[in-house]
Amino acid sequence: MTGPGVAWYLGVAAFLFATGSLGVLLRRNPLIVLLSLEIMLNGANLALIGFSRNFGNGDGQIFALAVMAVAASEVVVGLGLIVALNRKRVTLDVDRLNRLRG
Amino acid sequence: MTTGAWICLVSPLVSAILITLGGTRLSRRTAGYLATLACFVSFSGALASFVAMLGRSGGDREVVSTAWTWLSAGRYSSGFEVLVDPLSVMMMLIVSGVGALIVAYSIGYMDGDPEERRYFAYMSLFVFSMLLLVQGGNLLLLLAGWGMVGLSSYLLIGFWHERPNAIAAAKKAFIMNAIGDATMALAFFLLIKQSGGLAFGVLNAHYSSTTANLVALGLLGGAVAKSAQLPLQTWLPDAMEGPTPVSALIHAATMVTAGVYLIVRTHAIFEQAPKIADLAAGLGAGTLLLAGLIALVQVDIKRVIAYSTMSQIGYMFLGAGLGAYANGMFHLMTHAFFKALLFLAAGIVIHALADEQDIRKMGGLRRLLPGTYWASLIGSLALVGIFPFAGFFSKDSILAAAMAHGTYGYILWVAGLTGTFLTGLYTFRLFFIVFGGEPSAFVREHFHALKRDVVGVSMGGTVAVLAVLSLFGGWIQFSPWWHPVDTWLRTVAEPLVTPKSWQEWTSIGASLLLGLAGIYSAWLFYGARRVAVPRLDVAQRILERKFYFDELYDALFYIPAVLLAKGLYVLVEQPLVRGSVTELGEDARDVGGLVARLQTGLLRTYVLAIATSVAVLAIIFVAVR
Amino acid sequence: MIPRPHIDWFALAPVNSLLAASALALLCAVLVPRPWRKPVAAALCGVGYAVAIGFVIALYVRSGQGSGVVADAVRRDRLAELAGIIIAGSGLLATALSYGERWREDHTGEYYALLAAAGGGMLFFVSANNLLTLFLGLEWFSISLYILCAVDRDRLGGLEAALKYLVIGGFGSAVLLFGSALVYGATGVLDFAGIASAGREHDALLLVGLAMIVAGLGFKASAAPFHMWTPDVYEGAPTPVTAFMAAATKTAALVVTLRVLVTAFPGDAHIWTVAVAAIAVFSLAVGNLAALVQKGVKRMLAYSSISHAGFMLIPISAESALGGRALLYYLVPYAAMSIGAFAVVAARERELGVPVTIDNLAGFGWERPLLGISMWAFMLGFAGFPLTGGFVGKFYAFAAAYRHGWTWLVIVGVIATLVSLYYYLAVIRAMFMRRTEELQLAGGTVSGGSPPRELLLQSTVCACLVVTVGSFFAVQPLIDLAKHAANGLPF
Amino acid sequence: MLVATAGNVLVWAVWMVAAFACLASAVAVVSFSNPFYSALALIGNLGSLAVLYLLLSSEFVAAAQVLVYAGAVMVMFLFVIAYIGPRSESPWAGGPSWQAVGAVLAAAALLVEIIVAIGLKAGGRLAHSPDVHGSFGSPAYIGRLFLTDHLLAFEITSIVLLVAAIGGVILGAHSRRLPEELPHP
Amino acid sequence: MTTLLIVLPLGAALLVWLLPLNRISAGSLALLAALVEVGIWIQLLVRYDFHRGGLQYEQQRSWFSDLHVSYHVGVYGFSVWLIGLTVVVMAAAIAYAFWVGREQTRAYMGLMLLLTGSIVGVFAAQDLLLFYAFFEAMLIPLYVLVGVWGGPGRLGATLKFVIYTMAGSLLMLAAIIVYGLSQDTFDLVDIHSSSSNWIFLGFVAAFAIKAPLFPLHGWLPDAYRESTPEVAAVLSGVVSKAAAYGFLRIAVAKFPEPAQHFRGFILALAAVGLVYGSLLAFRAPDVRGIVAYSSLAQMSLITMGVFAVNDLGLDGSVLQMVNHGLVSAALFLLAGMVERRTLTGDLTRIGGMARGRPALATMLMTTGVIALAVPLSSAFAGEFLILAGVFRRGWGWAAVGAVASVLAAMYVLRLVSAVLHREVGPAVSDAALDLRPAELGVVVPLVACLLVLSAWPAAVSGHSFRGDRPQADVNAQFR
Repeated sequence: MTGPGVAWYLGVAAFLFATGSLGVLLRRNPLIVLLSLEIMLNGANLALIGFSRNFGNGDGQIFALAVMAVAASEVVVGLGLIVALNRKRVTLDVDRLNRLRG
Repeated sequence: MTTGAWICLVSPLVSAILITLGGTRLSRRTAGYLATLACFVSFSGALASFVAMLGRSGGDREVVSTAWTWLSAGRYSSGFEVLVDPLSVMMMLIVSGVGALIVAYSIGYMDGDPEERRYFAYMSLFVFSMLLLVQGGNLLLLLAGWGMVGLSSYLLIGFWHERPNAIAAAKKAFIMNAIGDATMALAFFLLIKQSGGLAFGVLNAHYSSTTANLVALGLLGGAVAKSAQLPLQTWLPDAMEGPTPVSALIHAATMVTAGVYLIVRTHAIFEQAPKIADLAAGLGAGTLLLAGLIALVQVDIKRVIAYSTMSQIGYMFLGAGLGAYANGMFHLMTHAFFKALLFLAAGIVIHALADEQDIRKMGGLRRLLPGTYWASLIGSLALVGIFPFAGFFSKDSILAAAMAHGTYGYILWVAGLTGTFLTGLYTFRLFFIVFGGEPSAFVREHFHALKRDVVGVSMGGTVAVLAVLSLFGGWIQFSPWWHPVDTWLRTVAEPLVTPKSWQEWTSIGASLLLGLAGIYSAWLFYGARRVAVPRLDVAQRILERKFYFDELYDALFYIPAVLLAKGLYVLVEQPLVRGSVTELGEDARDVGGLVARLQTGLLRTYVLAIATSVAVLAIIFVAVR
Repeated sequence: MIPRPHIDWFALAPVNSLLAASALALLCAVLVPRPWRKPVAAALCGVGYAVAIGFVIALYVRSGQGSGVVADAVRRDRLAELAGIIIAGSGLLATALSYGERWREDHTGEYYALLAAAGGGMLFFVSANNLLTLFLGLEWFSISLYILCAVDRDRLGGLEAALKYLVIGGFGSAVLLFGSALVYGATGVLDFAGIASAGREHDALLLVGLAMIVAGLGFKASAAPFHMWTPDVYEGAPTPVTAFMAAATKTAALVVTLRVLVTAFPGDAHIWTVAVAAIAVFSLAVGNLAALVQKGVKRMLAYSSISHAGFMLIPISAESALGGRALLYYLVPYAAMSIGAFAVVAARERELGVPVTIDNLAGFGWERPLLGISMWAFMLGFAGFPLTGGFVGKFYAFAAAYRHGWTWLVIVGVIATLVSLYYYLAVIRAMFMRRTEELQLAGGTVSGGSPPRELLLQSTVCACLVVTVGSFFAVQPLIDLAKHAANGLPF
Repeated sequence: MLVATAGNVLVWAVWMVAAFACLASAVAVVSFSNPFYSALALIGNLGSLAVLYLLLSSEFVAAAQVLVYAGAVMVMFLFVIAYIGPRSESPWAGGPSWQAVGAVLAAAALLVEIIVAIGLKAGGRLAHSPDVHGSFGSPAYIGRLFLTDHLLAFEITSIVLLVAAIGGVILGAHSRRLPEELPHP
Repeated sequence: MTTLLIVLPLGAALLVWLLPLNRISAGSLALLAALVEVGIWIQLLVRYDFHRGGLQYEQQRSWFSDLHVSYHVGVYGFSVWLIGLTVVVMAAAIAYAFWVGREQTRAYMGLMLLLTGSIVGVFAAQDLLLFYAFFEAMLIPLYVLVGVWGGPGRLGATLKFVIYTMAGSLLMLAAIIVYGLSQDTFDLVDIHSSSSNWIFLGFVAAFAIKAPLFPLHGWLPDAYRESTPEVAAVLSGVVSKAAAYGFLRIAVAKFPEPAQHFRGFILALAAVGLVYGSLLAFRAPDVRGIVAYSSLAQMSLITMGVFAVNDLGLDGSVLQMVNHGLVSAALFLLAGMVERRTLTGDLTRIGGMARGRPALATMLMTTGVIALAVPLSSAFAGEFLILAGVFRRGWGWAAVGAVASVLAAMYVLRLVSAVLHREVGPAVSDAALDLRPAELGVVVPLVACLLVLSAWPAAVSGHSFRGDRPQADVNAQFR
């Protein structure tokens, strides 16, 4: 069964990536920023898997799996940071994090 | 022969060094004796080489002895060497002899001055420099001596350095001389370029007329600066700020006459550049008139004598310029005698009147200072050139030489004669005012006689010796009949003009007449006071302002220089040179501020920067692939 | 039965030793009683690094020609090992430097564990041989660093820096990842050699991927315009961590950039050389100009590290063996100077208890001559004065640029150096030419009269000083090392 | 033949749905004002992605996607959100205006470039994918790869997770302030 | 032996820094080292074979081979003289610093020794990169010496000084890289002459700033005013000579065509600088200002001599380098001594110091008259040769030089009489004594050297390059 060519999947992947980056660029809530990062990574994953399907070799899938793990770890650390910040009664707004500047 | 010359050269230097190093360990008097001794040693050295030279003849009389290579570069080199030939020996005798006398005189004159040692060190240094000038075995050493005498004259003029005038005068003298040195140096550069060296020999080589003219012009520049001729004459009168013996030695007897020596020494070049030679003669004539006129109105006893010096040197230039080298040199010698005499006599007067120099306050010293009176009388007569005094023999021969030089010569001759009249007038104006009449109030108040101690002996004795010299010194040559000086110098510089005997006699007669006329009119005006001095205010003022030469030079050179310096500082140095870099630094910092302001601290901005640049990078990559 | 790939344990020994150290340190965070925890953990970390150095050196000696390890996942060659030496050395020094840091006592075990882990990650990173290991290594040490920035949770600055670093780093690695995906898509393989052979000229997909990878690596090397996280993170992070980042991270990133670009994308050299040169120029401009106006010393040093990223990208852009030598040589004194400079800053910081600014360095040079003279040497080294390796490094970098035919790049570098003088000398001026009386503290007072004489810190500084100055005199041996390392790459 | 076309249509349909859901949920994640909803949207996004993975015949990844992400990560997210308490913010507000503009432009540029690059490529190999043997993407296949070619990657992945775990410990733990400690710089 | 000359001061510097010495012992150790250095130099002078000329006491060891850079040192005839100038002046400077007793003596002395070593290195280096290294190394101690021990305006002065100098020398670095790589060696002896104008200008820029030449002297007045007297002495006496040496050794010798091509331009700059410096010296309000600007003028003169590119000019400029080095060092030290007594350098507030201070008067007068190049002084000899040489390139240059010599007379006399003569100035109290024996011990050697040179300038001018060689071929000198 054939179905749509890989190019279509890649289109979706690109769209995901763009959307994710848009989120990182625009949102001020660090949680949502993290979520957007996840979307970007997933876009990359989709691309990898699409290509791996295209070439019929598994490297892409392995890569994708590794990326999932990495994404998970990033999330862990990110959430940890958010929690720590929250403990310090910092409003969760990345625009408020501008003590370091200049 | 050369050993004598070396002794003659070195001994004053030695005494200078000894006195400097000795410092306070030497008593003042000792310093004086040391300097005098050194000068006499040097004179005896000169005598020795003179005697040795008498034993030789013709070409053997010219010997160069090199001590070591003083300066060398590539193929160019100049040794530290002395040239011993009739001319230099003659100068050595004059310089060391007169120098020795005057130093001896200084023992008395400077007695009691707190800085006597410095004085004698300077004097010895000067004698050394002057001897280096006349003995220097090549043009470079001549220039060296040339500058050194300038230096020591600066030091001596400014000896009393608390007096602003003295310092100013010293600077003026030095800088005027520096100008002369510069022109000479330029001439030497040209010589080096043309001939590769600076030995005296290169002067005899043949040069293109332009080269010859330029070189001669440069040398003439040095000569007029040193000898206070037009147009660089203004420093000499001011130089009288120095102690009187200094004026006698440097600014009458020796240094100022160096210009004449230079012309005679380098006559080969001047003969290749006749126009410049005539110019020299013309300048001489001009100076002798100008100086004579100014001397008429001066009231400072030393300045009057200074102007007379200028005019006498004018005669020498006239002679040397026309090619009557021997006559010029002869006048140089006699002039050394009687001018030194006049100055030293004047020194005694000043010394006796508590350092007063204004002749208007003097008068009637005849009875108070009889010896000095006679000495000055001899000196004055010699100066005017009255038979049988020294000046008579030398000056008239110069005039005769002028006569023998064609129409241009005649003009100069007339100028010279006029000069004679003026000489008689101003000399005896001075003489009558100072010695004639009754003692003035000032004199009666301040006069104190010379004691018969070392001081008196040193001063009186030297004056006496000089008086004798001025009386008989001229007899060694009477150009119509016997002329040993000519023959002596012939090997060095062949005279260009040989006046016929009628020219000799006419000029003798004329100058005698005019000289006496001058004296007589002086007697009318100032001696017997029969005729009132005619009052011509304008002329008076012009003469008192010395024809406004000082003002002219200030306006031409000094003020512009100062303004230029200030202007450069304000317009170039401050804003452009010093300001520029700091401004650049400021600008850089401002840009840095902008860049730093981009660092907003906003996380999203940072991400945006990355995203944008990734996009741009990718676009470019795809575009240029 | 699955055929296990042959595993070259020797090649993995450095990484493993650090991992072991990390694990042990982690254990002692729970097993060792509190008073002993700090020394033991620190010692473990240090030992781990020392052992790693030993192994890396041995590896350098033993790997005459490069070889793939564990199914070519990573590469064992002298490039990796030389970079490993620098990184492990910096790690050791950073450990020594951390010991005196005065933050709360809990989590010291974890801190040293992470420090060791980060080092291991970098060692792995520099030997990565395909896009997957590259990405994993990157994330490995990045995540460790994120946490290290925030290890002192009571400093808001640290947390802020960590979050910024995390988000921006996440974005960067996402970009890198997508780039790798595209490259994979263009070639169908992950390992560099394969990419080089399979990649065809002028392939749009490949080029977009390349652009994204360059961006991702440039981000780690903190080269403009991917640099903006650097000042904030360097300022916010604890000083020892900053020192480690400045020295080791930059080394790793630059070496990997060199490896990737040269081994994987030789076909498109005509494009990426220009791009790298442009990035270098941009970094030089931004870093130097922004550094001019900085008051805080750590921030100033951050900008200076940006400009040095520029300096060290110049030889990469030359794409030649000489360039490789230049980069690898330059990294040695650079790492030493960075750690040393931050060490001095740390000393002053601990003495005053407030962030160090140019102003409150006043008179420091006379109070602590050793640190003063060392700081002097480091600053001169940054500025590229003789008697320091910085001079020779710059010289080599410019030489490479000239050999590549880019005299204009040399001129730019020279001008940048001139500008940089201003702020480097400002530090010396403050330390030696201002009197201590002029010292005014930005909100804070000197805590405790005489400064703590820390043996470890001082010996760290001394070591850095020795390397900085020594690398000027002992150029030949270092260059030989670098030459052998660079010859492993297919220029 | 007919079956084939039918299957083809079916695949197309499924793909359409999945892709649309995926895109929509992504936009939702980015645009919801409440992080809680965004998180939920992300779960949907992950699910639809898993479907796409299946269509790309990589079952194992799809499974992992569901388990790891939807299972573990998102739970953690929701937990933290709940812990902090969901705050709303006006989604697009704040920051300088050029920030927003720049953001949109940059994102659009990236999208366009990638699409263009792929499109250029699409003429060639990407058009129709080759058939692959049935075991492609099966757990066994993945496992074999993990144990042979990508053994090291596998290990490293675990290490990364370990490091992250440490981070979680350090950052998440309650801060126990000890009395004897000095005030902090 | 050359290496010893370079290393000894460096080693001594380390010793002074590391040993825990008190002020006295540190100072005396440094002074001892400096004197030993002088002794070694005398050995070198005695052993150097001036008839053979050329490069002697050569030592070469590879530094890094892939770019053919090596540690290569050796001395030519003129380097011998310049090194001698360095060691003598540095010894005097160190002695003076010791006597004045600068605080942080150890640091100060160490830096002075470091400076000595690097300057000697500059004059001895026969490898472009080594030359550059020493050239820069000079700057490090100077920066601190001026910046730490200098006057109130020291910070600005040092910054300006360093920025100016580095701007030039970084251009030189670029030039060196291009030159050396294009010829594939950095060895100054082996490297062939190049005809590239740009490289030439790169070098010239560095030297023109260091010298300094006319529009690039912005750093000079501040640096010379703000630094301590002995450092100012070293700056103007020795450090500036490094630039002239560079002109001679590199710019002229290695770039014959460009040197010819730009000769007019550089001569013009030098001529302007000569007059400009003299004029500004004439209006400068303080002692150091006069000396500073005069040294601007003198360096321009020396540059003229170098770019005359004939044996007169070259020998003259070497001679003049030595002269001016000694003269300005002595003058700055004397200025320092005067300022110690009057606490000001303002010419309007001092004066009449000659009365009762014979030693001071003698020293200042002697140095002064040598400074204004009164004939028979060594300075005169140098100036004469330089101008004679440049006269061959056009009489105009020499004419300018002659004018400048008159101006020199004007400003030097102004200086001398403003300090020594006229009525006593308000800042001069009777408590201001004559020079102490120690001070004499510092100055007299310098003046003595000058007098010896005045007696025999050919010692330098005749023993700098191999004798009678073809006019134009400078380059052959450096084989």
